[in-house]
Amino acid sequence: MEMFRFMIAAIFMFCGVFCMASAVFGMFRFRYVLNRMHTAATADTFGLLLTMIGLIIWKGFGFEALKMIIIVGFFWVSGPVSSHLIARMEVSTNKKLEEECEVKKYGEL
Amino acid sequence: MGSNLLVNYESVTAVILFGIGFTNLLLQKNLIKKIIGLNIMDTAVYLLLATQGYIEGRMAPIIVNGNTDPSLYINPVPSGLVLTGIVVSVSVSALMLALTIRLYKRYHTLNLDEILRHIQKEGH
Amino acid sequence: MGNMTNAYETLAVVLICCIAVLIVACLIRSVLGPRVTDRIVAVNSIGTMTIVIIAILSVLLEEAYLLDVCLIYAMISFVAVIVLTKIYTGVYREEEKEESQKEEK
Amino acid sequence: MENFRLILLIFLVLCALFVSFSKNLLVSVVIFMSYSLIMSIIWVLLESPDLAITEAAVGAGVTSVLFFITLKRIGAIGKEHPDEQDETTKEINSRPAVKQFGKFYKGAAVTLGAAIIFALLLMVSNLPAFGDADNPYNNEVSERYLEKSIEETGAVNAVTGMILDYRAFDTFGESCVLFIAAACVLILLRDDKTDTTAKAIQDEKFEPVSDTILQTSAKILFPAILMFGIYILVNGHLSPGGGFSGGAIMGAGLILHVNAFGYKKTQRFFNEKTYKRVTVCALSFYCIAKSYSFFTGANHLESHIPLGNAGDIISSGLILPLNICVGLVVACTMYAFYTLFKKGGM
Amino acid sequence: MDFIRNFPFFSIIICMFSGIITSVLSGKKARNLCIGAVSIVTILSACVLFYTMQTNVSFIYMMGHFPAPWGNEIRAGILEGVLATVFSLILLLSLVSAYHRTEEDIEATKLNLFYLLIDLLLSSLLAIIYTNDLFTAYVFVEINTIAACGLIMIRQKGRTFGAALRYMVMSLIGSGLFLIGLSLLYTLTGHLLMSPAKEAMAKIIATDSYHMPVLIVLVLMSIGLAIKSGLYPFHSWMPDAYSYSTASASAVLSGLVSKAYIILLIKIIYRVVGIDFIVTSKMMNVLFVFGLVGMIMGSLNAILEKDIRRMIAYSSVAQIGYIYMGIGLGVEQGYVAAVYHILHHAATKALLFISVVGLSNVSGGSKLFPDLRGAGYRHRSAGVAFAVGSFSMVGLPTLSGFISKYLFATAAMSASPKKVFLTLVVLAVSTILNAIYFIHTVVTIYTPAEEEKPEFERHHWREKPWVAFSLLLFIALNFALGVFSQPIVDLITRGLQMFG
Repeated sequence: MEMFRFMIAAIFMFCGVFCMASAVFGMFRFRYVLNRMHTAATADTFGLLLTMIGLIIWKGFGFEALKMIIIVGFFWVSGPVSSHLIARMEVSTNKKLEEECEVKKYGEL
Repeated sequence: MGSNLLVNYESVTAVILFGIGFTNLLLQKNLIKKIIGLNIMDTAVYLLLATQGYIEGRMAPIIVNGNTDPSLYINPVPSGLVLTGIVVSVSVSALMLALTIRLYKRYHTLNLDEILRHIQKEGH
Repeated sequence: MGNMTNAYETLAVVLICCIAVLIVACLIRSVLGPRVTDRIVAVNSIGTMTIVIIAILSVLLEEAYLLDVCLIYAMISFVAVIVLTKIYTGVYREEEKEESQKEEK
Repeated sequence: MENFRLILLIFLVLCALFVSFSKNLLVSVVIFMSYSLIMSIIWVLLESPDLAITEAAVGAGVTSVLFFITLKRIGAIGKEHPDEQDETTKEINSRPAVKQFGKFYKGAAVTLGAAIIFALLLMVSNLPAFGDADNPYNNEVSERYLEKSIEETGAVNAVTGMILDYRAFDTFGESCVLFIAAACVLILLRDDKTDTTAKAIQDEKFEPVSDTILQTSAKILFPAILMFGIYILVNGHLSPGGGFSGGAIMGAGLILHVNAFGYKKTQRFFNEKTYKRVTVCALSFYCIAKSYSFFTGANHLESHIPLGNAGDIISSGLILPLNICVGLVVACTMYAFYTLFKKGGM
Repeated sequence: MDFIRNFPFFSIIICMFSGIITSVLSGKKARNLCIGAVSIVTILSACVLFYTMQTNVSFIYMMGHFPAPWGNEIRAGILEGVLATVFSLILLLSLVSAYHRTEEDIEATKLNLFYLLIDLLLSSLLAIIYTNDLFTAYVFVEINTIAACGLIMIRQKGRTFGAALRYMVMSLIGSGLFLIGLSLLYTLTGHLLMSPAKEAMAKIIATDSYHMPVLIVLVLMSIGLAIKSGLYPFHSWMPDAYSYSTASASAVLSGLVSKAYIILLIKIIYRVVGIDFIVTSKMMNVLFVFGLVGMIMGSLNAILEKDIRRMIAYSSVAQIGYIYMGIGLGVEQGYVAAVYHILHHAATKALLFISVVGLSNVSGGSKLFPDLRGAGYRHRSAGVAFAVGSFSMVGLPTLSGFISKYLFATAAMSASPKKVFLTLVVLAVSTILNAIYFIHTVVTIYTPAEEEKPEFERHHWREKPWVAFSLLLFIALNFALGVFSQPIVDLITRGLQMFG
């Protein structure tokens, strides 16, 4: 039973770290800023969730698990908002945006 | 007693960071770089101080369920000192940043030598 | 139960070292990054990775109060991102206003 | 664990070198922020959670925000100009004498830095090894702080007990350092223009554009951050944290509120007058409480402050109210720093 | 435990409390509260002085319920009483004598912040004088540095920001070195309080186990404090810092602030390391040589200066050189002469800066020598005060300057032969250099100007009685230091014996 629980926790945590590694790899690999930002934001949030689930399995239920859920909850509210802010900043300040990705002006939607 | 240089990494890093921060504070012409050098110097000293307090295999100085045997916990004195020190270095860098803003508004440059030259030109 | 603890220990140490390497990679990204956005994104992901490292450490060292540090980091990187984006858009808008005034003259 | 510590330490030295050699100011500030993020992991590894929390809240959080605003006021963020020198400085720098003196100055400073590093390395090699127990400073001073901290100060967290009860005079000096730094920043950055029209125009300029996404999330997060700051503040003597870090978190919460909802809404509950009143009342209560306990201690009088039983929140005599006072002072000062740097007034 | 033992603690807390309250008061109320607090502190320190003179022992005051190595403590003896009384008296006089000038220089809304800085500066000075704990000394050294930086930049002009930033950079390097020395000292001895640290240090020196680290700690701490107090090679921030701020601020800065760090160095030498180890270590000779060079170079720079305030600032670089030369002698009388010179320099420098303000008021606000010609006649009390100050600096008998030069000479006699010759030669040369530039200025202000510039109005002392009265008090203080020098020197020697 103990070994089984260790295996599940290890799998979750490895997936979490793998997500983060893909985020960092994505940051170096993509050519355009918005793509880089996209990979970093999504993978981070997801990687955090998976690692936290692994830790909760490892630690078992208790106050630590509650705190970890709060951290994940906070991060899942604040992560997308900060990515939205960064993306809007990038769009409004990037003069050469057209050739990076086709942008529909507000009117043409 | 001679060389446990290779044993305590933290103290060696603290000393190297202190040297880097010190030369930054002295050598950099740009005011913002000077303030960052000052912060690096302060954190290096606090790292050195806190490393001395650490004892292998002991817990943080929070008394767990009433068991006050001192051989369980690390030395609380350095973390008390460093706690005070961190707030001192935050207030000092806030003051230096405010001075830099006022200097930039007056002389439009961040280079300390240029500022001092302008001051000499102004005379008494 | 004995071999379980050092199994967990090696798992945790391996994970932390990988994340530390990732942090160094993020630092290099933030140094190289051509645009300001790369720098902000790199610091944001360094913040998230610090949260993960401290969470793993807090479970490894059996100290529950370290999770408060992670929550503080989540808040701090959120506030820092807001301040930076507001500042950079403000600076950009002022530059545009200056250029438009110059064109009118 | 050994090599993990090594990776982090090498990362620190790397950060310090990158900062000193990077041309762009924003890059150096961003790297400095990650430097203090990693520093707080090292505090965790050195088993001192108090420092990790304070470094995270006060060191990484507020200092980086102040650096960003200074870069904006200095105009170093947008334009990619490393250090443009006006023509007189270029002409002066090109003169051989100045160039020669420049080299001499640079050489002297580098040798001085190298000498200090060498002397300290020599010093470090003679210090007791890392983490062994029989070093000179593991003596009866720290033993008593650990053994007697619960029965004498009532604080479960020995560090807070030491700060706010055994060595309380240092921490009182400490909050005076923050108070006097806030006074100096007030002198420098508060512009008291008498004519109200200019002030109104200026306030209008700084009012942040209302952004619904940020405001809705701030409605959820602002109370959460304040609640968490109060939790850290009130549990100062039970778990790591205490006045400084709790106050800094509440200050960060206020900064979030100003950025999301704008100055007009924040001025409804927090303006220059409340800042002055809160700081003065908190610091004078701190001063009176501490002088009472110093006076009774020195004259061996019995100070009738109950210590309460160790575990629960309302315990450990004066430490809880003192933590609350320090927290209020730190929160108001951090918010005042932000607004003074950004707008020159609350 | 008679009540008078609480007075040192009361004086520190009164200043801090009045500092906290002034942040909400208006300018005028803040000034009255500050002057009231400083006068109460002067009276309290005088009572402490008399009490310690009767009991002839330095008492320890526990801050809080816990004895020595655990809680903080203050230690007050005769020397601390003398220093506290003289410092608070000089602060009071320099505040009262130039308060109208302060109101002109500083904006009305920020006047109370000026008095806040003065209150906290005095409380940190007293805390550094009284404290018996190294880390408390570091925290109050930081308060002192920030308050001094605030005082330098209070006039909000371009020059003052540059001077304040330069001062901050140099003194933060100093306090960084002091802090790393302090933390290494804690690593070696395990104690932060000075008295238990001394026993631990004695054990270390006896077993000679950490010989190299003890020397490095001493070097770091003394270089840190030397940078902060403006010893010769690190003095570049001093002339700008002292000459651009308001009158009472520059008097307080040059007279008191740099002295606090020297007192802390003497305290570390006496209470942490012990004089006998100091004599063997070569470290004191380094300070001795820096002091000598400072005396010569400071006076030379002062001669070349055209602006009278920068000239006086450079002369205080030379006086700091005197004090470090006294400490560097490494002899008991050397410390007595150094402490006496601290008192003499604090009184005379404050007097000079205040009287220069009076002189420049009546000569169109300019501080250059040509405009000051004949200023002595236009502002009679400031002219007399400046003359007395310069003669005391030069070393005229019956004035305190002469006594301190005499004490230095006798102290040099009992030092090692090499030092005797060097000290006497350099003492003579620097006295001559002092004479050159001080007498020259006194002559210029008393030569009647050829054409009487119309706009220089004559100042009559009845307009501002307070200014004339406090200048008179300053002159009286200088004469008292000179005439009653023998009892003061005995007090200092008794104070230093119990200081260890």
